[in-house]
Amino acid sequence: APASAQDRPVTVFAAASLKNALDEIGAAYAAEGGVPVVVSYAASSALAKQIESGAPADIFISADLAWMDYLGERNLIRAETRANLLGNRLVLVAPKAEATPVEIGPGLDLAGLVGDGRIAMGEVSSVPAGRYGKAALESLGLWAAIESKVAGAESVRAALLLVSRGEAPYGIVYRTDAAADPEVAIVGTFPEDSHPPIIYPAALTTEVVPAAAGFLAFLRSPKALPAFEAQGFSVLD
Amino acid sequence: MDFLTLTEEERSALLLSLRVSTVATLASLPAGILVAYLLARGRFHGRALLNILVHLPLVLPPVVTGFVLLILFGRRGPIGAFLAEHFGLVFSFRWTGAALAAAVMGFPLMVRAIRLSIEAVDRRIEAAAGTLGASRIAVFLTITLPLILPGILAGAVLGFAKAMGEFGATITFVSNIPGETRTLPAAIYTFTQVPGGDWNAMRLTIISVVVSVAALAISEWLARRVARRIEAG
Amino acid sequence: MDFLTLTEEERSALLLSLRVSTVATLASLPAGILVAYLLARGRFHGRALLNILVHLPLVLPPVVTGFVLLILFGRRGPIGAFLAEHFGLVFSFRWTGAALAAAVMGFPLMVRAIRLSIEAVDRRIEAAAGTLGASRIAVFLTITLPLILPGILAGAVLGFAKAMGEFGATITFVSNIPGETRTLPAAIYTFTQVPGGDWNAMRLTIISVVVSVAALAISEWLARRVARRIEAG
Amino acid sequence: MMLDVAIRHRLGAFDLAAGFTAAGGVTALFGRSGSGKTTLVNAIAGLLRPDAGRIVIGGVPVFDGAARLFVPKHRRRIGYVFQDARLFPHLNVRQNLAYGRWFAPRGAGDGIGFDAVVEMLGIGHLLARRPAGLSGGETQRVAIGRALLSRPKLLLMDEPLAALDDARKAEILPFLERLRDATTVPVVYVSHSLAEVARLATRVVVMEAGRVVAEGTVGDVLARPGLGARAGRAEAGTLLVASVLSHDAAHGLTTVDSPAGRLIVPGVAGRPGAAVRLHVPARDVMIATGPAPEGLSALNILPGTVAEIGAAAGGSVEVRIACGSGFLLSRVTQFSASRLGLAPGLAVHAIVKSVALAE
Amino acid sequence: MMLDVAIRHRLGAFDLAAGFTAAGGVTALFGRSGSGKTTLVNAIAGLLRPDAGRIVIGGVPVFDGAARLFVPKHRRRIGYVFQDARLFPHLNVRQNLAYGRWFAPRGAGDGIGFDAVVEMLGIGHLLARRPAGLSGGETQRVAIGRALLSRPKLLLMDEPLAALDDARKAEILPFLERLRDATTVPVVYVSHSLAEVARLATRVVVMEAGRVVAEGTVGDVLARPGLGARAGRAEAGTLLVASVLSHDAAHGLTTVDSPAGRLIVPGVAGRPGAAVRLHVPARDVMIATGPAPEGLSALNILPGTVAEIGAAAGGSVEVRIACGSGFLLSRVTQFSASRLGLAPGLAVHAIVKSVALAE
Ligand SMILES: Nc1ncnc2c1ncn2[C@@H]1O[C@H](COP(=O)(O)OP(=O)(O)OP(=O)(O)O)[C@@H](O)[C@H]1O
Ligand SMILES: Nc1ncnc2c1ncn2[C@@H]1O[C@H](COP(=O)(O)OP(=O)(O)OP(=O)(O)O)[C@@H](O)[C@H]1O
Ligand code: MOO
Ligand SMILES: [Mg+2]
Ligand SMILES: [Mg+2]
Repeated sequence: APASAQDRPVTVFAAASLKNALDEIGAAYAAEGGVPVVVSYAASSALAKQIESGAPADIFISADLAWMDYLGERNLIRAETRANLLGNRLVLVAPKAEATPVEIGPGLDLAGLVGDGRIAMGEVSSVPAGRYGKAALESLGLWAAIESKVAGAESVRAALLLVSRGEAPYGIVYRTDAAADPEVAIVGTFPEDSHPPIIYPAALTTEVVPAAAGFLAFLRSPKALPAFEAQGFSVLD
Repeated sequence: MDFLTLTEEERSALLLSLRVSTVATLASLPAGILVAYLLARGRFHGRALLNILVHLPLVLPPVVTGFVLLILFGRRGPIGAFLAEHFGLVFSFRWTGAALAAAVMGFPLMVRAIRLSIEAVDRRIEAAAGTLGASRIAVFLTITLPLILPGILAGAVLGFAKAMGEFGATITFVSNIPGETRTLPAAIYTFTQVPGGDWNAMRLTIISVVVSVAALAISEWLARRVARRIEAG
Repeated sequence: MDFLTLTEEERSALLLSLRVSTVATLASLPAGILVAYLLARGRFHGRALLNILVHLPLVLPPVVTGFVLLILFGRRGPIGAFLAEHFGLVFSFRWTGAALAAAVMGFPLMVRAIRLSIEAVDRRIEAAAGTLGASRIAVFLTITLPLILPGILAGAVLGFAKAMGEFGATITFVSNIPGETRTLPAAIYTFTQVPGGDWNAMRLTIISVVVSVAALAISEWLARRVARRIEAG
Repeated sequence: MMLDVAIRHRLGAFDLAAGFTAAGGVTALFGRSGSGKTTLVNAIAGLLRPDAGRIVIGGVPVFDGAARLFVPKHRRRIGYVFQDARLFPHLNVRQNLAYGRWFAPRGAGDGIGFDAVVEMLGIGHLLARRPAGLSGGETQRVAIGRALLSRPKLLLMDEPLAALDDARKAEILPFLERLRDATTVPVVYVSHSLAEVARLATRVVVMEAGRVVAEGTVGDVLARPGLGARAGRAEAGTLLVASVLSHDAAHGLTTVDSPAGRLIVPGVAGRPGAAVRLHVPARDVMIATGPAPEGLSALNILPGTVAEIGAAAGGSVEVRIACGSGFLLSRVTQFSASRLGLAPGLAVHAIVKSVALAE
Repeated sequence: MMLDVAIRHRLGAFDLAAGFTAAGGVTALFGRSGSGKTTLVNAIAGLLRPDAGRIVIGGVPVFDGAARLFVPKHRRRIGYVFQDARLFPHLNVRQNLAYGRWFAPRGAGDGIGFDAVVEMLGIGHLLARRPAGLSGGETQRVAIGRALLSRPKLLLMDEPLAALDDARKAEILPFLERLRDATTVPVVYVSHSLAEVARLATRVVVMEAGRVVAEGTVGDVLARPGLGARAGRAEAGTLLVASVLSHDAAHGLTTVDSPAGRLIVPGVAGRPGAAVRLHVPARDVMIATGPAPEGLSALNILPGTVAEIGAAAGGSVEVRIACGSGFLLSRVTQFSASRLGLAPGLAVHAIVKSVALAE
């Protein structure tokens, strides 16, 4: 028999990079007596299209604003519940062994540093981290020189792997990912104003279980803070 | 964490993958045999189109296949809505959808293996059965089918292995919902997307490989038995 | 934008995909035939292991296969470093790497098709060639190989189609560099990841399907020719 | 049961345009390698759809080119012993034998007994085996059994005994004879052996390069001079339908009355009065002029007159001797013929070694 | 060239323990269906590795169970005509025929000419065809040609003529005879036909249930009473090696001198002095007591004495007649034997119809 809307767990569709944090928060919420939470992690694009075609999602947390806007335009989220949940920073990483700190600014000879190697980053037109990275390099006036040396990866994690395996001497990834990889070192952080703010928005979808609002609130409460910060996210608001 | 002890979540992903792969393989096998037969023997309009359709999931990036499935078989999709209304068969965001995705992705492999076997059957033997009174369908059931068993086994094991590894179309079609559509490969993928997940991804990968190797071994053993029966007196 | 006019970038992705798929298919074919022969006929230690290895890319999520390739064939990987040093063969971030990934992903399909054909060859015919003085290798080249041509064609077309659709392992292994490793599926995937990219993704998908359908049609035509040669007088 | 075939079919450069009619009994298809025997049989079986023509089995048309009628093979109820046995490799011998029975209509009667066929073919010890390990002759025997056991309305046998030793042939031939006599199932029998044909056939159809060049009762066709060359052998002869008079059990001899006169032959089965068929090869008949020779081991010395002397071929001639109400064909060297002064009307004795009638 | 085989091999319930020796010429393997002939031939060809034993071809061991020696089939230089033709389906007839030549060592000599073989086998019109469309006999002929053309050191022929009509056989047999006489290539010849065996074989090996039950020169073995039953046929006879005396072209007859006396036979090839082999089936020899009979169409009436009367079997007895320096075997009914009072020492005439020597 189908479970009634009351005792159905809250279903969250979230960008895959949030897995560690959300798993922990979900567990904490349940421990507090909240309804069980299940999270489906996938690419924001897939999740958005699934919600569009009627997926049983209560909460959507996107890795960028674009896919949230996509649902917003189609009235598939409750606009009033939408909020920017998390922020992140963009860093330049290098394999630990060869890492020397660099000053990231308009004068940086990034192309010279990369040499005949490649700079690994998220695919610049589709992966959010890639788009932010490209914007940052453009605003710093470095893009033209480096464009031909970009290796666009399918995700930030894949870009990071290229650096940690030594395939690429440099990479542009989120601070959250870089911090966790012992094989790479952060050699510089991009100025916050060099790229559009990195934002993970969250919202309730249109057909939700009543408990969903509760969990969204919990996500935005101080109780969720440690888990997000442990992963290196900055919590917005 | 002990390497061999699975968390509740991992166990559920493993069991789900087993269920999805088994159901996908068994459920698509009859259709696979039929389509393989039609492609090997049929002379009908639309044969070329059928052939193309069958190969599509191989050619398309899995994500595209997933989207196509979502559009067709989703709750609001033309086929999905029809099946839900008339047969109560719902695919979207259910394990059944994962099985459908796995079946579709494995279908070209399964069909090709079976088709090759059918094409290798000596038609003179089938004709002999015909003179003994067996109708076309009886010939198929009593002669062709037993003779192509090795091909069917090969097709099934390819389909099963593909189902155990399929994730692109699945995650796109039915998402990655724990206990319902988070198969082993989806779980593995998820782990690869976060820092520190490599270890878990590797464990799950090994489990997945072990299962598939077992399926492979069983199929090889069965195929050898069948072959021996035919070859030796 | 005209549906049929490709942008420079799309043209380059198409040409690259053609190159990658063709090279992957042709370069892996000899190895595929050899491995299929060993699996069909060989009685040696490690046969089971070889069989497992061949099937792995089917079982593993493509991303994992990509990781494994990266670890083995990357600039610092044991095999990659060796090949680069001794043969100047570099895979990382090169189209050759994309071809390698495509070949590896298509390998199980290719091997299985060829193996099925080899298993269907009448060994009494081969024995007859042996009595006429043909060594094992001569028998293979003059008898077995021509007789399994349909299987080789089937294997090649499966490998080619898979190569045209492969993207998970490729993008993980060699990234998505325009003109170098951005194959059609990678380009398609990219479009599916941005809102509003559907139209472009669809166009490229259709192009990819057309290419694969052409390959399919050629292989079917060749296979029919071969079959006719054997069947009729 | 009638069989009426007249078809035309092209295969590459080979052009088949052949037909014959048979009313029950055994029709022998005879002809050199490549003359189209198997092709004709395949058409009757429905394995091949002729370009044109008509095939009627037991009054039922199964193919009619003009009417676009083609009854598929499984509805023709045919037992076909293929030239290449075509056993089912995945079934054991017992299952191969039983295969046809699964599909025979319920009302088809008991047909021939399984055990009887197995015993006659000597394949009892093979029942659990699979075809792959069988010897050439064993394979052929199972194929014969499979066809016999399918309760066919028509039997097609394409050189069924070619791979068998003579002893086995000697066991199978009487069985086929009994089948011919006891049932109404018509048999089309392809063979290169005149002995087999003479023994079994009611009618003989001789083929050459896709055409029927001779057709008629076995007696007629075998006695027709020139068949020898056509059939690829100098082995014409006389077919006599005789009736049993008495048996001499002690010596294993049977006395029969034939149109050519009273003959003593090796013991044959049959009560007094039963009909037996005897084939007397022309080469086994000697001619003696003058008084009846004495002191010969030959038991049968029949008086007659030379009726006709055929054309010489290869140094020998065929001589037709009128004996009793019938005749005997003898083949002697041209040299002997002239030495003995053989000419139509000459009174002679035909000397037949009794053992020559054994086949 | 010697062939020396002695092996033991088990196949399921079948146990082969057989061997024979041959020094050139044609060795006939003779025996009922399932007696192990093909299995033995397969072992010689290297298609099967026996459980134990030894096979030596031309002084070179190719298998030795004790020494764990096994020369693979492609190094044995064997031309094998398989019981199931095994043509290469993807090659046309010409390529099938030429296949063996590709692998023959350069120094292997010209061997038999391609055109000669093609003509002898009558397959010239098939050269561009593929095997799938060939008739049974055509297939078999191509298989024979393929083996002959591979320049083998040993020829294995497993019922090569079974699917052929008699006229074709009559064309192929002389070719095989010439091959036997002109080359040193030993031939192992499996056949159910005593006529073929008698004509071709130097030695005969009779098998039964996996064992060799008789072995010897063809004259010996064929004359041995009891072979009939074993070989599955009542067809013993006498083998005579005769020399050509003169030809009578007008009548197509040849006079030869044989150990049994002077004989007139249908024209055979060979200059005066050349050796020919004649097989006189026992059933074709009549016996006359008293003075030499006259006015008979039989050309050959040889005086002799009864040497031995064999045991009765099936109502007939075999009588050995000493003629000249040799003997002739005659098969007559028991009834005739007692009627004529045949007994050892009795002077008789053996009457042989000359045409009976044709085979
Ligand atoms: N794999 C096997 N298992 C069991 N028995 C076998 C196997 N292979 C062959 N035999 C048996 O061995 C015996 C000898 O077979 P073989 O083919 O040598 O006979 P053959 O003398 O050539 O007979 P034919 O004249 O019928 O061709 C047969 O009875 C056959 O059934
Ligand atoms: N597909 C084909 N293309 C061309 N010729 C063919 C084809 N099939 C059969 N033939 C020819 O037709 C002729 C008749 O073949 P068929 O098999 O009927 O002969 P057959 O009388 O049975 O001979 P055999 O006694 O040798 O079995 C042969 O010469 C054969 O080569
Ligand atoms: O077709 Mo995939 O790239 O194995 O999911
Ligand atoms: Mg034929
Ligand atoms: Mg045999």
